[in-house]
Amino acid sequence: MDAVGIIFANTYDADLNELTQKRTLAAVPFAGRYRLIDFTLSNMVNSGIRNIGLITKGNYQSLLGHVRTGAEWDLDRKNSGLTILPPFSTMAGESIYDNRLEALASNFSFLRRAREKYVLMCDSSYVGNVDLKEYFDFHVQSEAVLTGLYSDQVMNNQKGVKGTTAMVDSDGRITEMEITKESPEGSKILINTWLIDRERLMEIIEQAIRDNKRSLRRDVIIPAVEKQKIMAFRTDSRILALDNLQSYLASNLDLLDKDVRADILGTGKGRPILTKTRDSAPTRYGHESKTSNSLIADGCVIEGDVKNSVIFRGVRIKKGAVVENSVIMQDSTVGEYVNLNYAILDKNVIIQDGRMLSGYITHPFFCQRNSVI
Amino acid sequence: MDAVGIIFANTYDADLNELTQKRTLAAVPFAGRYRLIDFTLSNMVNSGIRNIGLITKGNYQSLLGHVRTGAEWDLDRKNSGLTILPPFSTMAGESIYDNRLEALASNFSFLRRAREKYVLMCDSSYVGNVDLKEYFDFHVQSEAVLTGLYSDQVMNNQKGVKGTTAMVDSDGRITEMEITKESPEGSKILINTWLIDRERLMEIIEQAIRDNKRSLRRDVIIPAVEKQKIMAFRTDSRILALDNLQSYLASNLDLLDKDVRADILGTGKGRPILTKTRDSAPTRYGHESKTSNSLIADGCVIEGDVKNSVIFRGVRIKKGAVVENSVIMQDSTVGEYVNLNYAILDKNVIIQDGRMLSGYITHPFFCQRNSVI
Amino acid sequence: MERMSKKTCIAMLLAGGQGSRLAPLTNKIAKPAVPFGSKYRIIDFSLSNCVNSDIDTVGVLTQYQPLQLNDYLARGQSWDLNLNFGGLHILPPYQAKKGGDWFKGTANAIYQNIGFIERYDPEYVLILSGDHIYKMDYSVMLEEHIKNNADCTIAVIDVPEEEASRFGIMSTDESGRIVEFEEKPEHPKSTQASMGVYIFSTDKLKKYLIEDEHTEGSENDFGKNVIPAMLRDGQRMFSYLYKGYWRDVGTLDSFWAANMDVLGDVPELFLNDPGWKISYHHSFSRPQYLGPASSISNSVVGDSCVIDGKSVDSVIFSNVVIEEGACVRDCVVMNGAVIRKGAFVEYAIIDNDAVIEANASVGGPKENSALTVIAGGITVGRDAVVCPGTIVEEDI
Amino acid sequence: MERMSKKTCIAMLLAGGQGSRLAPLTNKIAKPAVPFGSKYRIIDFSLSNCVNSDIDTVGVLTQYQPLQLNDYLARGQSWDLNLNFGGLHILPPYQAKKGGDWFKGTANAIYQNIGFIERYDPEYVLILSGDHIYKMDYSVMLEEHIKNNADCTIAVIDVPEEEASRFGIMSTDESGRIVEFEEKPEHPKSTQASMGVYIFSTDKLKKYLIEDEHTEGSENDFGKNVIPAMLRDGQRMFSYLYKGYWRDVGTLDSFWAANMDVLGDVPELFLNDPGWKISYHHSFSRPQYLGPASSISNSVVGDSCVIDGKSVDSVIFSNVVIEEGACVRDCVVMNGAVIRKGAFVEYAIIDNDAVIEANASVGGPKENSALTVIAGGITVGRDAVVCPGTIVEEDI
Repeated sequence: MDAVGIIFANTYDADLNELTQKRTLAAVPFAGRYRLIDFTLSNMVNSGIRNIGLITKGNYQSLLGHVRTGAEWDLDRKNSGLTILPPFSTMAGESIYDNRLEALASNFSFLRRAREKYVLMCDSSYVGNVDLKEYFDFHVQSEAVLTGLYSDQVMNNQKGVKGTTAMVDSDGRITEMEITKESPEGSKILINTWLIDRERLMEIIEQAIRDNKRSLRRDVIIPAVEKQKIMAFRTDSRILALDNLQSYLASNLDLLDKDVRADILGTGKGRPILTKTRDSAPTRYGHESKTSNSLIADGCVIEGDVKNSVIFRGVRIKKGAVVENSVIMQDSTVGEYVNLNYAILDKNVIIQDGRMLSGYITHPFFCQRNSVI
Repeated sequence: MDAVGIIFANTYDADLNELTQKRTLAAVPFAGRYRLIDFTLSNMVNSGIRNIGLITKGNYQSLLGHVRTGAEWDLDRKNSGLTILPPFSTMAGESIYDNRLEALASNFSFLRRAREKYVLMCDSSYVGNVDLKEYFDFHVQSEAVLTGLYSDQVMNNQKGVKGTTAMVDSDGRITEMEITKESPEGSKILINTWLIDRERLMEIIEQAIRDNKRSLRRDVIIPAVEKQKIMAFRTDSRILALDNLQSYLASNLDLLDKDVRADILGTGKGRPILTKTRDSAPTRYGHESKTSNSLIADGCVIEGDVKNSVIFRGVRIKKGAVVENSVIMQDSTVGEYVNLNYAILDKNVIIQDGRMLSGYITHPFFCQRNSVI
Repeated sequence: MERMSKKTCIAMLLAGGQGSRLAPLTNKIAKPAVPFGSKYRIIDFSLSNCVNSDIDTVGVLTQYQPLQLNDYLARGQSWDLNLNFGGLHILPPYQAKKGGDWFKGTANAIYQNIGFIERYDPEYVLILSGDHIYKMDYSVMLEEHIKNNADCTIAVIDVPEEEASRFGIMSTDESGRIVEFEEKPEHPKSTQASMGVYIFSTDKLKKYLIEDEHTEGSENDFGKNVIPAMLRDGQRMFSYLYKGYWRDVGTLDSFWAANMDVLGDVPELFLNDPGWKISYHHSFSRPQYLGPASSISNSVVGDSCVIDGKSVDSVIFSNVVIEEGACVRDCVVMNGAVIRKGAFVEYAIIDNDAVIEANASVGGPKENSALTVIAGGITVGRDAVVCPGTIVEEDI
Repeated sequence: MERMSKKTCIAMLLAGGQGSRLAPLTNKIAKPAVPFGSKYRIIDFSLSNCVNSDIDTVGVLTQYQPLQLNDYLARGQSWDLNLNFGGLHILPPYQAKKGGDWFKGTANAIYQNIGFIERYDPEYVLILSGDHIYKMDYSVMLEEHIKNNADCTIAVIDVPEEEASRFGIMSTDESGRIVEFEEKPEHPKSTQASMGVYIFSTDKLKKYLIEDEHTEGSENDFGKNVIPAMLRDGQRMFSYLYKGYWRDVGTLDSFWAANMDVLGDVPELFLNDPGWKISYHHSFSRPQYLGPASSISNSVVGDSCVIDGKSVDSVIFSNVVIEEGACVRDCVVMNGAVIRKGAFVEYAIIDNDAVIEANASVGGPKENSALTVIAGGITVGRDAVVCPGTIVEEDI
């Protein structure tokens, strides 16, 4: 696939403050052992992209620690492979960009040095296992200036969270597009993924800088919809939205459904979602553990009950504890006889013996990283 | 060697503006195929340090591109190895540090997570091939709070450039220390390398932040000299200073001396200076090339004359050209019948046919990266 | 090659054994590559021991069915052994100008690779066998070796008297110096049994390997030939008593038993030890999914498993499927095995990719049956019954 | 292993040959590992061709003196072939349950590694020999193979008529389909000579390898057995005419000549080609130093050399020392060789680490002498004279 990939590691839309205080959006943990970036990176690699730039802004230590050399995705190449594009690189100088256009301008030299004909730009705020080759072929054949991506199966997107919507005609051409908190009747939710000719993108960026434009969507794409051929491609894959905490919990728990799991984690599709490995021991279950409808990673010790939950690596659930409808992240400990319901524990949380913590599906109970309750 | 290494990639003293406009000091090319960081990294690795943090500030794309995963230094480990510490990490928040104390404070968590007992801190503004093990043993045996490093053979240091000097008694104890542009009679030039207990360093940083101190040398070390045991260790190795362009040229040309070259590049010492590899072809000489007393890297095509010069990778010197007393960096081209004397060409410079460019040993002629003359 | 001058100690890991007593598990793979403990392979323990003991140069001598083992070892990066100078190197048999030889015995295998040892010019060579499960700090043994100014140090464990005649048995004086060594003696004079872990001073190792190679009739074996020859010559040979966890997994029964050691509230073989990490090569996997009908008690379960049945006192490897209503008890269920609805499996080893069809019954209670083994890739048909103690190598 | 589903085409590189006609250069190393062109080894060309042709999975079959070759290939990272799925894999001979075999012929070597091929389930297999110097885009040949719906495509070069009887010669019809193949024919019917580069469709390759293995008396060789058998059966066999640079380096003379191709203002073998990079494994080195008395004309010079003498029309490898007053002319001076003060060396190959002492004289003018060769590690003593055409394998 003759395209260079650009991944924006930061969020410009989603409202996941709780999880992104100490990490960039792309580094948010998901589905027991992944980070959001894993889905975008794996989709790109699985469709044959071999040159990827990862645009970061701030708080990217945990992201760097996760992707490291890119070896897990076979991206630790001598040339190309994975390039981390931190702030302050070149053209735009000393400002820390707060939109995609500035971010691209700051990394103009990366685009210039790339040899691929096309550029695929992706956000990190959606999770899906998408065949990007189909999408790419559609773009090339349609001879569009830009092609976006949408799915009819976007799950858990929330009202009141900003997103891109578009009206798409029967040929796949976008006739109207807006940034809105409510999707208009009949509109499609675009997942902030765009294919464009690389030279064209470079011209657009240079022009936009000269014209003092700031937003790729608002100032560049939307005004172009009327005049130019902007297309949208429909993927058959499900897309899980992560608009806010409620949506984050729901999207995790949706993976307990066999079909969703097979779709997103790519069982048997030949499109594996790859992630950083860790030398975890196998998960050990005690004499009295009870388990039901749960996704459980490696390195855990489960001595209590786990039901309808997603458990990350290295979690310990002690005797008598009952965990339901919850997401427990890496290396957290749930003490004896604790009760958790609709809870999200970030990494390394310790819940002491006997506590009872319960949120509701629309209002999950959230515990910050490293906290002790 | 039970120490974690910290390398400051930026200069806080040297006056090498010409070479550091688009790159951090540590990424400045040297000696035909190296960058300054290679010497510090290799010294650390050769003495058994396996956990190194590289503190960067701005302009670090070319540094990242050079060290990449650290594989050339066997530092691409699953745990520890080489950690890039970009700005904005943790404690000190959003400011871009402009001194070592702030830089350390910003990367406090790296120090905290390290398991080694000692910390070795190095600057990138000196070049040498130093046995750090001897230095380490001296520090441990002397039970000093801090131990600095000096050499009696510091070459090419310039008057009028800021540096650290100290009076050292016969036991190696520092009795006076100052930051100065002129070395006092009998004083030693410290090369901004310090060994200290890791826990102790962490305490010092925390205290300094509370007391609003800003400079490690000025506000912490110098005031401690009177009260505490601050030692200095003398290495037998030569040290090449890179205080300014004149000093940079002289230090490059000093490598044409057999003894200096053997010392600095470590011939037969078992302390190789490692650097990034590049798939260059062997250097090819034309039918009429003339060469004398020069250091020449791989991938060059030499058809003219080269005398008393240092030629980097991929340089082309065309027929009839005469290059003397010069440093020609990577991928530059010297056209036919060009005359160069006391010139420094940065990377990718093109000198067109017939030009004559000449500086003097105290005032080298400098050509910026990518320029065409 | 001019690099770091030399290594203090390198390891040579003998991974060429066929492991025929472990058949059918070793039908297609070398014994060191046999999966163990849900996520590991047998060789992971020796390799991780090396790395945890600060030995960063390991030659792995292969000969039998090495394809899977080679792939598994890959570039050594799983154990942080992907170094430019040092690291993990696979040493297969080869042909030289004067022709080629398979490795004839343990000593001959090392002899043929003296060139590899010389490259790193180590003062000491650690010889390992790569088919035991143990967590040992070789650096402590090396310290002892150096302190004793020894020519050879042999690691030993204390075995029960009645088992001593199965091992190479050491008699030592009060300083730990070996005065006698007997290979599988009828009347053992001590209970100190060789673990097959040796440290040699390099010059002595080379001297005796070369001598052994020129000794007519030698089996070129460390235990049978080299060690006795050194003892005869009065070399300084010491024993090093190891007291930690150690299991020979040379037979199906001992393999099963060692796997069971990872179970329990305080497992005998503690795999989560942050101070002594066992590293392994990761193949692609997903989190495990436990269905609504699942019931798991005192078991470990590997990645990518989908379990909606019952597991009691068992070690479940990766990619295993246990359907609703199926039950495994006292079992080792290896990678990719499938246990269909209503099947019942007790006290058995189910090798990789075997399938137990619906309502089949395999094995019997541990208390009064022998171990049952279903070989890799075998299908046990619907409603079939496999009697306890059977080793099934064809579909039934 | 569940990963990317499969590979379209993988390469199998036969690197087991002893290369005895290249002795003494191949006394201690396999032919593909012989250094070439100052910074390379012979095998770099085939490997780089693979990578430049987008083939990212290469099995390298080794057998003869593989230690240096294995180290050189290391983890494949030098050619960007260190992949989790695919990449470079070394395939040595091995023992299986039923015993072990050395590779008997080229076809048998591939036969013994069918398991490796099956893992990647490729549609096509590219067979290479790893002992030629050439820059070839296999992807173009593969396109042809697919377009022709061929079972096998054989790369050929046009050779002078008088040399044709040294090669396997193809006769083709106007569509390029091979109608006849003769191994070293006395009266060649064409000048299309096989380069030993084959693309097979995988199913046909497996079929004919298995048949060949069961054919009594077969030498298990592609050229002698497999290709003729396929032709007899009327399989779709095509030739692919390659017109670029190609050199056989099977003899000392041809090895010398191919090295000389890197010289000149416009070298025949252009190594600086950014569009077809030849990658190689880097060992530690420094920039070269040219002394005040140095004089270098029409030569290439490798890293870490210290040259204060004269080099004319020569290829100097790495770590070479040429002292003041010494002169080499029309020479291939290999890694680590030392030419002392006043020595004069003409039309010769000086193998690795050989030393020519002061004032010695080696070889004679190219115009009227035969090639002289000094074997690796040999010392030619002070004032000694080595007559042209000698192959020196002992110190003199």
